[in-house]
Amino acid sequence: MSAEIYKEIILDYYRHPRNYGKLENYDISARDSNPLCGDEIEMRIKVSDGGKIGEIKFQGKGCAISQASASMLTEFAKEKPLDWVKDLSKEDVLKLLGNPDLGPARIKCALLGLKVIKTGVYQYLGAKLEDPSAGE
Amino acid sequence: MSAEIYKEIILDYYRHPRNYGKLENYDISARDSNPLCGDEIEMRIKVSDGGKIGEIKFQGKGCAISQASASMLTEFAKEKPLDWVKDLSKEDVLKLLGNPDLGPARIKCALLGLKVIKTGVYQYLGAKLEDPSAGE
Amino acid sequence: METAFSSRFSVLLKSQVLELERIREDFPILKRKVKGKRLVYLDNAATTQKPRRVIDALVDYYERYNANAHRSLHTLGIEATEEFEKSRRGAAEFIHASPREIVFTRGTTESINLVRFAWGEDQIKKGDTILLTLMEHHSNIVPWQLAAKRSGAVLKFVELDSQGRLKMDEMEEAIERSPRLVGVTQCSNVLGTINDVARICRRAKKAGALSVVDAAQSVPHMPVSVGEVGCDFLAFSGHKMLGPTGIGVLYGRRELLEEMAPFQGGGEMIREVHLDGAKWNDVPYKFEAGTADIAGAIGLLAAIEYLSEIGMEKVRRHDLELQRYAIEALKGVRGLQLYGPERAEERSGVVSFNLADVHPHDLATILDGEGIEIRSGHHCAQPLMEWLGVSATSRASFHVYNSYDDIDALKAGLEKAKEVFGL
Amino acid sequence: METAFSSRFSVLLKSQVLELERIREDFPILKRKVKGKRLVYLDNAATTQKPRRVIDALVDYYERYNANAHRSLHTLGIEATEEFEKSRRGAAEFIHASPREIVFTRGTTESINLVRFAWGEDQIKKGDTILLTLMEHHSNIVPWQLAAKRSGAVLKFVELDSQGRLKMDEMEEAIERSPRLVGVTQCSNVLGTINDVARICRRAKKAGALSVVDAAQSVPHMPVSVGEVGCDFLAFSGHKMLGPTGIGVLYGRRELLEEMAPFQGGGEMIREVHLDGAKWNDVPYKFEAGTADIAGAIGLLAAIEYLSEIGMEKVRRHDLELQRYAIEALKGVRGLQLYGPERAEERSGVVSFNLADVHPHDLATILDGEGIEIRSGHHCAQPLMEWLGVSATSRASFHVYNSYDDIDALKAGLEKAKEVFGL
Ligand SMILES: Cc1ncc(COP(=O)(O)O)c(C=O)c1O
Ligand SMILES: Cc1ncc(COP(=O)(O)O)c(C=O)c1O
Repeated sequence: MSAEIYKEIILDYYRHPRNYGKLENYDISARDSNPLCGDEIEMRIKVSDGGKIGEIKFQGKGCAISQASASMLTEFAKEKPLDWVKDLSKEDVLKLLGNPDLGPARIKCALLGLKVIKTGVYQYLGAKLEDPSAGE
Repeated sequence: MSAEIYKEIILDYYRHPRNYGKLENYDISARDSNPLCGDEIEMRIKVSDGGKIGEIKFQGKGCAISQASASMLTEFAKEKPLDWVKDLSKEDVLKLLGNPDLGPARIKCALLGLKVIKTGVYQYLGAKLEDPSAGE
Repeated sequence: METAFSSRFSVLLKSQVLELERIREDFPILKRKVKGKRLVYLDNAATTQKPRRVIDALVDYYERYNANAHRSLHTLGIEATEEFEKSRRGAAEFIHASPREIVFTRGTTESINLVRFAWGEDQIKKGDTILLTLMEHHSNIVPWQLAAKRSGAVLKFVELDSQGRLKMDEMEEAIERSPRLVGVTQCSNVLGTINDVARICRRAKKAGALSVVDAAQSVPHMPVSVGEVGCDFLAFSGHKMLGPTGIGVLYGRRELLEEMAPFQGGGEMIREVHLDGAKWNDVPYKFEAGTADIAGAIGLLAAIEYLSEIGMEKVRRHDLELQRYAIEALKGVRGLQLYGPERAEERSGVVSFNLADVHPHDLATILDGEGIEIRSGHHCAQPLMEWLGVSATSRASFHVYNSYDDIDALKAGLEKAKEVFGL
Repeated sequence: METAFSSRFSVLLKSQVLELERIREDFPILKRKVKGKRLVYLDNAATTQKPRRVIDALVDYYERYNANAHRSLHTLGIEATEEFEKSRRGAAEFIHASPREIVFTRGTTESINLVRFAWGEDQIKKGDTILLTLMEHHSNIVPWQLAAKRSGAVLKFVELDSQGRLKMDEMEEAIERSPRLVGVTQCSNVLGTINDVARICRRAKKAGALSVVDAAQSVPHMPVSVGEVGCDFLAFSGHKMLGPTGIGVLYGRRELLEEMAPFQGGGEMIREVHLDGAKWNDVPYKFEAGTADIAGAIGLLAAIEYLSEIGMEKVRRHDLELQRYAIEALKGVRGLQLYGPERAEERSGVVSFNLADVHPHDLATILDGEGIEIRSGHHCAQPLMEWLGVSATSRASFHVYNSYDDIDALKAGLEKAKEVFGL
């Protein structure tokens, strides 16, 4: 946890977040905050035919680590099947960030986006299972 | 604070308390307990003509120190003017007990009776001051 | 004869239960003299002594990584947070709970009051019954008296048999009548009585009553698993289990904690605060407003590790041995009345008694002159005193560092007291 | 040039205010390295470091006279009780109160919650106004939100001027409208702003409103006298004034404490308990249910003695010098925005800022790499953050062991952060 974790790419995503914004037309929406530091991430996803992540956008506020990792995650997730999100791991996210040594406190910042996307997708899949009109 | 404080005389007053009991006909009544150890003393006094302590009795439960000192105090106080109680001091009580080295915790036991007699007499004198029929 | 008796037990104790000499070495205070005599500390139900490991853990925190927990992102803050949360995991493991179910409090008293405020304020209604027992400590009576006064609920106290054991049939009958809450101590701090809390909690659950177990005297002395007890809440204090003052635990079933309103308001227990309201943090943090006793939690973990290394089964067996020995020894003192169950198996390491007409405070003073520290008084259990028909008792209570020698000293002290009082 | 500037101040500091080297020697943690660098601890508003004397007081208690206080009549118990009560007298003297008016709590948060429950539950009624300020810490907001929700009272927040100072005219106007309670912090933990609490309390008293002063950041940093403040209640924490975690104080005016209902129920706060009710103990014990953090209180006394020997006027002057120096130094960092009053005299030893678009958490991480420990985040003052229009700030806060060198290190760290962020 020192200056070395602020790789060029993280700062770039922090200052120029890809997929930043709010989808008006969406199927999935989730939001979470980190009680320790107050970082916030909200994500919205439009599911495409075939159960893939069609469009995805995020909004939020917080440190470079939380905002960059959320942004990277949205790019990485695009066009992936929803089920794929289930298998997304902490390691995947750290790899996206270039494997910085974040330490126990800041790693929560890095994983906030992951928590949000998982929450949203699980809720969506859960609701579909319960929905009789889904005919499953 | 060890065995030396249990002088013969204290045990004698503990086992055979003088003035133990409850006056039916009294002018002053007061009661207190020691929150630390739960010792209790109640005293009742019949004021004689001339504002002296006529009859005085006490009841209570607790350790030898608290019960013996209360009992000794009632004997000592008999026939004394009420005002005299105001000047009664901690040292007077300890002298009655034979000046044992009680230490900070047990001294509260020794002084419980003193607290009760003072409370009762003060209340009585206070009420008389306030009582217009007393004509003062 | 007495020596033979003593040495028979001692052999058993030394070889089978605990390596007493090694353990006594761990407690710096045991080197101290009282009135020029060896310190014989037998007031463990009030508070226990601390092993060097616990003291060292506190010093280490303050000298090496003191910082506020859950607040600051710097190295010290992270280390403090990690150790603080490690303590929570340690406490959880110790009673077989999940860390999310461990709320740090000041002690048993605050733990029970937390339940009263955060659960009881909403849930206890006019006409509800709060079922307690006659052997509860004030901390499991007064909060409910206050709650009853506020809500209009009524308190009912289950009685004891002549040996000071809970009348289980009465308890079960009373539970049938669907009280809102059953509050019961796992071990009496006066009689030593161990209650079958698992059975009580099972019945309570069936009857739809909330169960609150006061484990202040059980967790320090025997293996306790909240799963086996099956309670909704369980409370204990660090300072009675070789840990520091200022720290205690409330275990609460996860679902209950989730549903409950918070207790105190402030930092840490919130997720978001706005002018017009706030969102609560996750459990257990929702119940931990303000800076916690971080050092206390860290010291508690050291105590838990120390006890765990000995093994709680062994701690219990050691207690049992001491109790058997103490009961035997005290029975030999003429004029002494013992309270509580006759069988040692039904008791934890607490022995209460009265000696003829010697008031317990006077007895404590005389024993103190011999370096022997016992508790005298009502033990924060006045309703039980009333039931026993006494205003006070003397109490000797044990922990891992106590030995047969300590009990021999107690016995000799009692004989001395008889002499002083001319008995 | 910078060196000249720094040394000019240093001379002043060393010769006139504190013997810094000697003081730094007293704090064992300052020998520690963070990331291989000298520890520069600037997170004192979150919690302070402890002098050896405080740590020794804890060790001494646990190694020499550990026992429960106010319970046992043996030598250890009497010594523990004496020291515990000596701590109460020490705390009373420190703020010029009477020992009867000193309630030991876990900290500021519990102190304020105690007022909410023991006073507020009976006294705050539907339609009442609770007057607070926009710069309150969550612990002086959330308890009142909870009380308001319960009672139907309304909260009103007094606003700040552009320098983060309380709008006193607005405050006084609001007090004229007879709120039930005025809660105000003596020093903001974010802006450093010192409020004229004496004036506010005087007005409140006139208007018949109860006054609650959050002194968490004032008592550790300047002389405070409750007589001069004229408040009804005043709260502070031991851990922010060189003392241990787990202990804090609620000062309450004697008459109020006497009239109030108790807070938690349990041992120690009662005089008598019967099955059908209880009688409360005298104040302040009525408010201290259960075993207190005895070691914590004893450690707090050691901290109070340490601070008193330095002298609180000197502590304040040292804070002022550091602040002046820090403000000067930070003004020289381009892209840095400082919050709070411009005049150092109106502030206590806290400096909050933001550096360009660098998020405070990232800044804290980069500074930590240099051994510099600052706080980043909302500082448990989210409403204030909203008012500032930021989600977080960075905060450096001082205590007696901080030096100009620490601030020079901070400044160098900020320059490094700018480099990392390409600013
Ligand atoms: C102004 C202010 N009030 C209250 C508190 C809460 O103190 P504690 O966490 O010790 O209860 C703090 C510290 O965080 C503070 O700075
Ligand atoms: C059975 C029991 N319950 C509750 C308590 C209260 O514990 P504490 O004072 O640590 O809150 C005690 C100890 O005094 C106890 O023995």
